[in-house]
Amino acid sequence: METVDVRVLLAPAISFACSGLVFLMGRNVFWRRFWSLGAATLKLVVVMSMLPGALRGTTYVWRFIEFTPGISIAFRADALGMFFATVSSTLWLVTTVFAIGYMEPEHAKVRFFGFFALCVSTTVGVAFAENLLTLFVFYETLTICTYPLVIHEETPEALRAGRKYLAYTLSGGACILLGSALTYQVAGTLTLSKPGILPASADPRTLAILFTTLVAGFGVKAAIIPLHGWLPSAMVAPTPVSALLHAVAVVKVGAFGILRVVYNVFGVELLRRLGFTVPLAYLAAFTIIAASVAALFQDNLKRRLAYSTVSQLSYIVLGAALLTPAAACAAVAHIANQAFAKITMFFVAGSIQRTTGKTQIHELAGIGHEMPLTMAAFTVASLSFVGVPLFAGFITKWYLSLGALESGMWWFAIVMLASSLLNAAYWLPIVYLAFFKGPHGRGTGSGEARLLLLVPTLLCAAWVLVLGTTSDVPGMPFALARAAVEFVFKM
Amino acid sequence: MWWQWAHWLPLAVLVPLGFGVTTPAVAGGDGGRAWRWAVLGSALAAATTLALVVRVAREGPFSYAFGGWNPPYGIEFRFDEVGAFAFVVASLGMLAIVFSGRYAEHALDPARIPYFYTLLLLDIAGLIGFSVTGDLFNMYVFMEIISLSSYALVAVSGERTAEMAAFKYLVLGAVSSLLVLFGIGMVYGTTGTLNLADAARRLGGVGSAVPVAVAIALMAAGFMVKSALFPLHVWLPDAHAIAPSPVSAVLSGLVVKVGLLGTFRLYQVVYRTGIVDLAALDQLFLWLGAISIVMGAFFAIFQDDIKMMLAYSTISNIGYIVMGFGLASKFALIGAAVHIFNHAIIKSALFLAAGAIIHQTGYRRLSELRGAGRGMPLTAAALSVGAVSIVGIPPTAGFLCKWYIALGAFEAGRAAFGFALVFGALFIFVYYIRMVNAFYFQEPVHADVVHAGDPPLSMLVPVWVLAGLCLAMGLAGKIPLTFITPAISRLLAPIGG
Amino acid sequence: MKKALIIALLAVAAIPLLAAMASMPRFGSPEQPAYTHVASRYLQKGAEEAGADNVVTGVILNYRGFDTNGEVTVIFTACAATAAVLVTSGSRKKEKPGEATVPLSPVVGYVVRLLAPFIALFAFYVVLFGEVSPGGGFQGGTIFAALIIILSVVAGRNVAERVLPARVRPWLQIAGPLSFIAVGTLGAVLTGSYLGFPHARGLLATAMLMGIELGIGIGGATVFASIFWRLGDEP
Amino acid sequence: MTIEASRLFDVGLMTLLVLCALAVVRTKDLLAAAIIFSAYSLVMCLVWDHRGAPDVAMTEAAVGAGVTTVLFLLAIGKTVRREK
Amino acid sequence: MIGALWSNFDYAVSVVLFLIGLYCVIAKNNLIKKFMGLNIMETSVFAFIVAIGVVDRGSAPIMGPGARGPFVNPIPQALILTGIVVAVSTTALALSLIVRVWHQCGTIEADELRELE
Repeated sequence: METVDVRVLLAPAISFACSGLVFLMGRNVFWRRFWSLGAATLKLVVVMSMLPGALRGTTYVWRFIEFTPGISIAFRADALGMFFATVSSTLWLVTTVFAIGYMEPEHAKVRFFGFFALCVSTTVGVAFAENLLTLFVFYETLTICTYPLVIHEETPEALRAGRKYLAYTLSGGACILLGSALTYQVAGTLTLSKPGILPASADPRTLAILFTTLVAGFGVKAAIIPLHGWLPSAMVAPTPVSALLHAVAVVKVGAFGILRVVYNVFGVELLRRLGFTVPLAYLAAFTIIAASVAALFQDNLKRRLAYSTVSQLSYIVLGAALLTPAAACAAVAHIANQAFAKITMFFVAGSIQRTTGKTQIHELAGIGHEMPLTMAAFTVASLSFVGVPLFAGFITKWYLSLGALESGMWWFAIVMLASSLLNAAYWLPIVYLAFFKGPHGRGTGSGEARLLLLVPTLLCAAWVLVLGTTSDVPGMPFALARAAVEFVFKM
Repeated sequence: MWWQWAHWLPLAVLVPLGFGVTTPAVAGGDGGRAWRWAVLGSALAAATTLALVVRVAREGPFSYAFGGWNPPYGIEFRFDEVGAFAFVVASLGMLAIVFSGRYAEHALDPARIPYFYTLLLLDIAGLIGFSVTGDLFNMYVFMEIISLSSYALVAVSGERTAEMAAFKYLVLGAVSSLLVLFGIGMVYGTTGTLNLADAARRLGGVGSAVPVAVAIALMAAGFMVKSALFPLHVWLPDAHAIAPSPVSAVLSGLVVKVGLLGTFRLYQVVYRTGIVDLAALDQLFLWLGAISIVMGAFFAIFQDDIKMMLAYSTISNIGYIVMGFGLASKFALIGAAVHIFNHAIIKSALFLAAGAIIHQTGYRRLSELRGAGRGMPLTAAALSVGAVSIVGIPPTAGFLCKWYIALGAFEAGRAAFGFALVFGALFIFVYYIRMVNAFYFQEPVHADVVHAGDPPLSMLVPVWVLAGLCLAMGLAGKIPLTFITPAISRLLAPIGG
Repeated sequence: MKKALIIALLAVAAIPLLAAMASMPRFGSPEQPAYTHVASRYLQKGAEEAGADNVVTGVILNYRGFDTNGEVTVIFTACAATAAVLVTSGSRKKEKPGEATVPLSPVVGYVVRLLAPFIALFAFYVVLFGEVSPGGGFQGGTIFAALIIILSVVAGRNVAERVLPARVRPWLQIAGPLSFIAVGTLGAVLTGSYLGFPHARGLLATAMLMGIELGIGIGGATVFASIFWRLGDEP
Repeated sequence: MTIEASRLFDVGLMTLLVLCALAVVRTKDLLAAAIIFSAYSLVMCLVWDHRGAPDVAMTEAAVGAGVTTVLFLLAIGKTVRREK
Repeated sequence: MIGALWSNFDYAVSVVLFLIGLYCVIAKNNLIKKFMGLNIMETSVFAFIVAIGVVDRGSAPIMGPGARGPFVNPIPQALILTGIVVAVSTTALALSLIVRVWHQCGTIEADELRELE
């Protein structure tokens, strides 16, 4: 059931307006915080208010403006989009709180919060995009809006990272543009409201080119190896930026795009017949393992997080590529599972950096005694990544393995297992280091992080547990993921 | 209705022409009075052309026969959708003239100021005439008005480099005009008419295709020099970079389009006659367009001078449009035609904003302009909007062209050129990002840049009107696209259809 | 080497051009399209319709009058362009004008002064009789400009400038475009289209044609003289 | 004059034109080149008059051979007489 | 083709003059000389267009008592009148620029100017 509802437009518009207000009035600390927090809350309320309807199966649509003849900038909140939008608007609120605490000693805060809001606006725009062109519009805008955040430090290193980031993502954008144009040529439409728009009669070679360009385009932001190069370097950005954008918004937009391509552009049936997703699945599996191995050798905490992100994102890609309902559930759900766990970790890294000034893993010995709550949150996230039952990550791994068996490619279940082991190998030592290795000499005596940093961290950690335990409770996000999957598999 | 009054069409040319020729006499050496007179003239011209655009949107193309002689016996003005470029010319010209008020006071010899406005207005009059005329030789006359005034405008600052650039521009411009005139002569010799529509009819029955083909080649070559397609671009960077900024805006945004519009008119004449196979020309346009995109971007990367960079980017953008012509599919032609309009807006915004920055700070190199984003936030923001737009980031005006030409490339089955176009645009981004970095993210070299402050309103308003248009024309892309479509459909309609 | 290369390139370019020339309609043929299409009407009815025995003048001023409107604009553009390039507020009137720029024998000066009125008369003749004989506004104007140029060489700038006083010169320079706009507008009022001439061969039509011719003549003469002086002012 | 004679006259004029043009290109002395250019214009004048275009011929005489040459002379006077 | 060229001799001469002019523009270094070349090109194109108007045994298209046809085509003549004016305008501006360049750089040789840049 489709309902025309302005709230779909409102959700991105609120953060857009917020960014404008921040640019105008942001020199004043109060107004900057007021608008950032107010808009984040308002937006969460708006998105949440659509949630019951979305769970009932209502799809909200709003046609904003006819962009070119026949193609509008239009918004449509289907189950998949709602899922992504809910995740990102929840995290925006949390991250804003964290950022207010974290950014206090930094420069150029107006610019930071302004572009921060703009990024969230575009992320929700991607989530609600009704057609491929709208999606592309917001995808590119997101690229541009994140640039000032990535190079926030304005050091030569940051500028270099920024250039690298732009080079990668804009090339990706170019691929998507070409892919969209070709899609329009082949299908005559760009809508994402159907489970597949490409005609089965099209020339398989054209379809192959199409699949490659689109997946490569989105794969840049989804950081599939070998397109991942920008992500570790972009970690020079301030931690809230890394947290929201590089673990949640930017990279998830890429993964979300791949889901859209697989489910809404090609459609499951067509892809099953064509078999394009098999190489993609192998590539994803390779990324999962290789990035985990790379993470093992990182001593900088944020870089280890970055490689972990690369690895985790490919869960989503793998889930999409397996083309079974269970795997699809895993892929969609992992958007949330990974987001909350990863943002917890980033918050922890940021808290530690702000409180103690430490950024390297070997410096963390005994930090658990200083900051027990923070490190507890870290532990929760680590266990989630390892895939311990009752933690969010388990849901993904379970369904993904199921999907692998369902599709008859059982070896991907082994990949899951190997990934769990590797995750354990690079996260648990940190936990061990923090809690069980006493500080050599005296502790820093820094104590727990301040509340503005601590509360968001704990909230996210708690949510990881909630996600991990409520997968069968109706009305929780996982139900939404199921709804999305049912739509694309026409169940 | 008010817009149906027949005389709007000649008035569109005569108003800027009349105001232009009278400017020195009216001003009597007073620059301020010349400015007010010119602003009035260009505003009236914009209003007049607006009436034409309204009429063509409601009723389709219409004509005006001078002296009451029906074509082919007299000169005909024919206003079609592509002719709506006249409106862009008049409005951008008005903004450039408004902008010039304070700029000229500062940058030009006071004795030259009235002549400066005269030439700007005549340039506008010529451009409007060129876009609406339906007669080959009349087209040449207007082309010469445009060329002469443009040459002089480049040199008006009196700097040594400016005069040398103007001379280089003049020689190449004069040669290209002659090529066009030669072609016009051959078309006249074979068809016996100078009227475009009549020539299109009669070309089908000419005895030998050879003169027609050579005429097309000559005219296309001449127009491509005027449009600075690589490798015929040598005159452009100097001329556009050294001219005063409002002139650069007019030259880069409007005057280079003369060649493209001319090519379009040529297409309108020969496309449907079938006497000459245009495949070779299309092929040439495709390749030269692609090379232009890449080479323009390539040279721009090495420029430190901000206006030089913008000038090279014009070459790239001309490449887009020519490539669109070369693809010759419906989407590509629509994209190319719309980009003629959009590039005018974007490039004017960029040049005017750059001009405002140079005017306020006195520096023109990126390395010296570091921190300009802090010193003059509004101007630098407008420049950034323009930069984002010209690179074709959606949803700005520059994106439409990229999207449509990409669609057209697939439509024509030339996917490789779609790739060239889109990745060429990335190349362009490389140098615009340098500009943005310098303005916002790098340590200032000169302290006065940071304290420069935004320019006076008469400069800031035109800049922001244009920057706003860069965004609006992208978001409301449907309007120009649907507006231009009938012209392209008529061009591509099957013979006899 | 470079020259040889250029010559070779031009020789290559010559081939298609010559081929095109060879397949043009035969030179001088009365059957060629250029002669049979539009021109035949001009030749048959031109003298009647356009109001001038000299069909070329008829074409210039009437059938294709708007081209000439553009042409006079081009002349003025050249004037404004040279002004924009050459004029400076500092160097104006720096050197004292008035003396002949070149030392001349008195005989030459005397002859020029003697001939001047006749040349002026001839110029006017060419302007006014362009309708029935070769010539017209522009040719006459050029002859008049030549007279002024000779005068300023022989008798000095101040003598020559007296013919075209500096005070009204900006208006004289635009006499061409202005007369066109005036007559064209009058035509629009009378016949409904710009540059339309009422009833061929009428007195009014003749007066309008004359007005344009005079405008072109005065404008052209002033512009050429101004350009000459400006170029001469350069050190 | 018969057509053949007239034709011969044409060919002669044309040859003269080409020779004049070549001379303009080859002459190093700019002043001389300007004068030859003036002669070229006058020959062109003759051609056009012979072709039944007295209006054009007259204009070319006044403008091409007259004003243009004067302007060339003036410019040469202001700058340099010899081409390097 | 040679025969056709011979009958279209006027046109062929125009092409030759055009190319001579073009050579002068490209190959000559002196700016004034370049412009003489350009003027040659201009007149050659004018000659071509005037030649289009010629008719065998035609006389000037001036009507009136005693005039006898055939008359030559008046249109090319009208066009070329405009063309000549355009040409002289361009020349005037070009020479002004040349004088200014000489004034500022002390040379009007293209290669020397290029070195000055």
